[in-house]
Amino acid sequence: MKTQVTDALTAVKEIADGDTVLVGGFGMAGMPVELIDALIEHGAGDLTIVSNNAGNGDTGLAALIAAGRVRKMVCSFPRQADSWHFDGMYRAGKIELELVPQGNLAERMRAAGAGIGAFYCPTGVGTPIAEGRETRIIDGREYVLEYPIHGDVALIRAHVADRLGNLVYRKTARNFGPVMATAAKLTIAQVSRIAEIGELDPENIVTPSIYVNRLVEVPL
Amino acid sequence: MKTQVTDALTAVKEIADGDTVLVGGFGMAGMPVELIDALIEHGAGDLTIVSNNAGNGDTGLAALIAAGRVRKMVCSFPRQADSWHFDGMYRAGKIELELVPQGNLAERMRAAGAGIGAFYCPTGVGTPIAEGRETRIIDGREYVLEYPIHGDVALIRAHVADRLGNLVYRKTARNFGPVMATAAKLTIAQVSRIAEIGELDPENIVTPSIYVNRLVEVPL
Amino acid sequence: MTPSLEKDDLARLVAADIPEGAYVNLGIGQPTSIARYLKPDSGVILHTENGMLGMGEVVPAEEADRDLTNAGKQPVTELPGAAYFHHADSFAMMRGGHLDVCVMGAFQVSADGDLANWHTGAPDAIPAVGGAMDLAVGAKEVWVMMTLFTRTGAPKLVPACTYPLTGKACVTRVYTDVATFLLTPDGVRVRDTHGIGRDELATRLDVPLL
Amino acid sequence: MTPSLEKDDLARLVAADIPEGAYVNLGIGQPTSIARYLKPDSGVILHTENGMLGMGEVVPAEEADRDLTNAGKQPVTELPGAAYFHHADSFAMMRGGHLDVCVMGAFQVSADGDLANWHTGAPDAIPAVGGAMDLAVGAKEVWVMMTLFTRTGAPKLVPACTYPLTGKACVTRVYTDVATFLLTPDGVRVRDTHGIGRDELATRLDVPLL
Repeated sequence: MKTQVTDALTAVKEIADGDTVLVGGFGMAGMPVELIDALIEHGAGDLTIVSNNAGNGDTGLAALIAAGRVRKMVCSFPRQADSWHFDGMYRAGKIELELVPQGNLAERMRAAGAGIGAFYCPTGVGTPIAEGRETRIIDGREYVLEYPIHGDVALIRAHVADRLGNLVYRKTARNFGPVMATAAKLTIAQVSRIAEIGELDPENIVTPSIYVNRLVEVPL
Repeated sequence: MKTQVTDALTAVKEIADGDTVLVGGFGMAGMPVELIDALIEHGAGDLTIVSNNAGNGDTGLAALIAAGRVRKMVCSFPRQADSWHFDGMYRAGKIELELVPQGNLAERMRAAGAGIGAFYCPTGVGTPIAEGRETRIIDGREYVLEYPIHGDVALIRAHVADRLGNLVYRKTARNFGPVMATAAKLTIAQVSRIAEIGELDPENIVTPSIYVNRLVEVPL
Repeated sequence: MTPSLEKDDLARLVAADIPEGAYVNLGIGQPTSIARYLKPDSGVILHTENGMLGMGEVVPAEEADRDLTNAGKQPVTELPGAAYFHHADSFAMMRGGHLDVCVMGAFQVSADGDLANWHTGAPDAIPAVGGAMDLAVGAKEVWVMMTLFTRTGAPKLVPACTYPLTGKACVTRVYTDVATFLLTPDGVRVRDTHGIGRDELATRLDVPLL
Repeated sequence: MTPSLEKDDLARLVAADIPEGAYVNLGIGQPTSIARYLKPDSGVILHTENGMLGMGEVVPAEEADRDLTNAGKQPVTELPGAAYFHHADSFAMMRGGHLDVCVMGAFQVSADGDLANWHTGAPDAIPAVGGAMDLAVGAKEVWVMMTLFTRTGAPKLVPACTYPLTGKACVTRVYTDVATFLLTPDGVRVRDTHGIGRDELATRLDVPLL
């Protein structure tokens, strides 16, 4: 259905307590800071956040965690030099952590977007990540059964959109955005600029408009 | 390892009797006709060919089939108005057919390229395609277990390559090329032009050079 | 009583029912003609499984670009705002439930929405399935467009399909030359009829009608 | 006897062993420095798991582009012939066995190639794994670069890892400040030593050496 162009606060208004929110970015590259600010202002809590990291410094995802809105983090790399808000919450027992290898995080969201029910993945075999999990030998190699990660909402940042919702990204800020856009019921993209329809070359679209429900323009 | 630029006959010279060859194209769009011609001249037979169709008219894949080199076709849509060479071989019992829904064909090759051991797919549940196959209910929905399709060789056609082997495609001729390039031990791409390194925009590369072993330039 | 629908009228009827801004896949054959009757301002975006959103019209051979075809391998055009992607991404889009509507032809549809449209079951037929099974499980709404009766008068809306299935319990609407059927959890509802009375329809079908 | 290797010498040694034209992932921390010693004409292409092939050097903060970082979130450059892709594609590339070599740091490596480099097992540590497990199962060759002994003198090449594993039987080479080890099907072969005799090495390790 048609992609809406709106402001950040309107874009996030249906996010509800307890929702699973996929948040783009690898560190700050590709993090939709203004959408997260709007989510903080909007007020939903008890959230499950799926993102590669657990916040950097005091802005974006770190600010959401600091505001006490996150019940659970699903991520690959929470511990960083500047992840003090997560670290404090975690040590205080105020936030739950599901640690997922980075590639499984990406592939499980890809599976959600692609209608795959589950998949056998070699990553983590023989490690604590696989303990108690269903495994299977296929062609002599051991795999762990992995399930999709579906989001209620995805908050991502892209570079330029056209008015239909087609997206292009910039350099390594692309990271999780294209995958998360496919895995959520509602995808909201923050972009630096909204172009006219026809301005983006159809060969170069990374996220087709079908995956984007709302666009918020935040000039750099 | 470094991508080689060579002629078509040299490019296909290691293809051996009994190999599984992934052949790009959806009908004629994206079909690597000159590479297939070289394969016919090279002479390997008893091949398993994985391709969406089973040849159109008298050129490309149809010519390979007509030459009696194909033991088995793995495809989604063999029967077409102009698939007379396949039709004849099939009715004469001279070619085996494994019919695979089009999306499973793509996803099974993607799994091969992505190191996925197997995946649960909803396509074909309750149909003859799923008969006798392992199924599983996940979250109330039934899925069929699907395994990867690995190729010994992929023959694909792209639009422009750079000398490193990065590829861009043209319109719907993109189709199976990018997926097949990831799923074979040896990927050979026929392109209309080989550009200098740096000429293609890194944001727009569809198949990164890591997936391409050999390039054959065939100007339009 | 209105006459039964010609093919073009049927295509026009389906086109009018497609919601504004919907992402739609039109199957090979008759459903392809629906594109001609979509209003330019409807914002409907056409998907073709060979890797494109924003597909335009079928064009004659002399305007053909051999790299730009629909799923039936006919030459087509590209509309502003189009996007290309490879086959795995295209079918991820289909299987993942992102298309609002797909419209396919059928040999048979059962009252509970089973679809049979890929194989007659004839022993000498060369089977070909293409993307039909992927569409059947993937699109949010699967609509069928067909004649209601075979040339010999046998109904194609049936209690249970006798032809091999394409997908189970997937069809939500059946558009035919003589009536439109909504396949609902309560049963088969007749939405409109063309050139046939509801009583005659009930007599000629083995399916209970609401 | 040559002295033990400084960090930069070790990086230079690893760089010299990377085959021409190889596709390589250099892990966070010490392995990142290997990039400085790759010859410009080697044709080695660096992968970073956050979605790029053709990554260049780490650059100082004042030259940083916030949209262009390595896996350690340091600002880097883009080389001619680079390509960007999203995370699922990047890890498909890793998991699918397409990278020729990856080089990672380690807490411990076992004689049969088990790798432990993500968690000390300390109960108060916040675990973080990133892409290490994906690299361990995916790259054709997994090389480790580390000091051979901890600060307290305990060997890090061990009969069996006591720290939680990152991957099983994946490491093929271990580059250390005092020796390079090839983990072969026949056992652990010492390729070269630096500032230590082979006898002393054999005495200080609990692992049989070839």
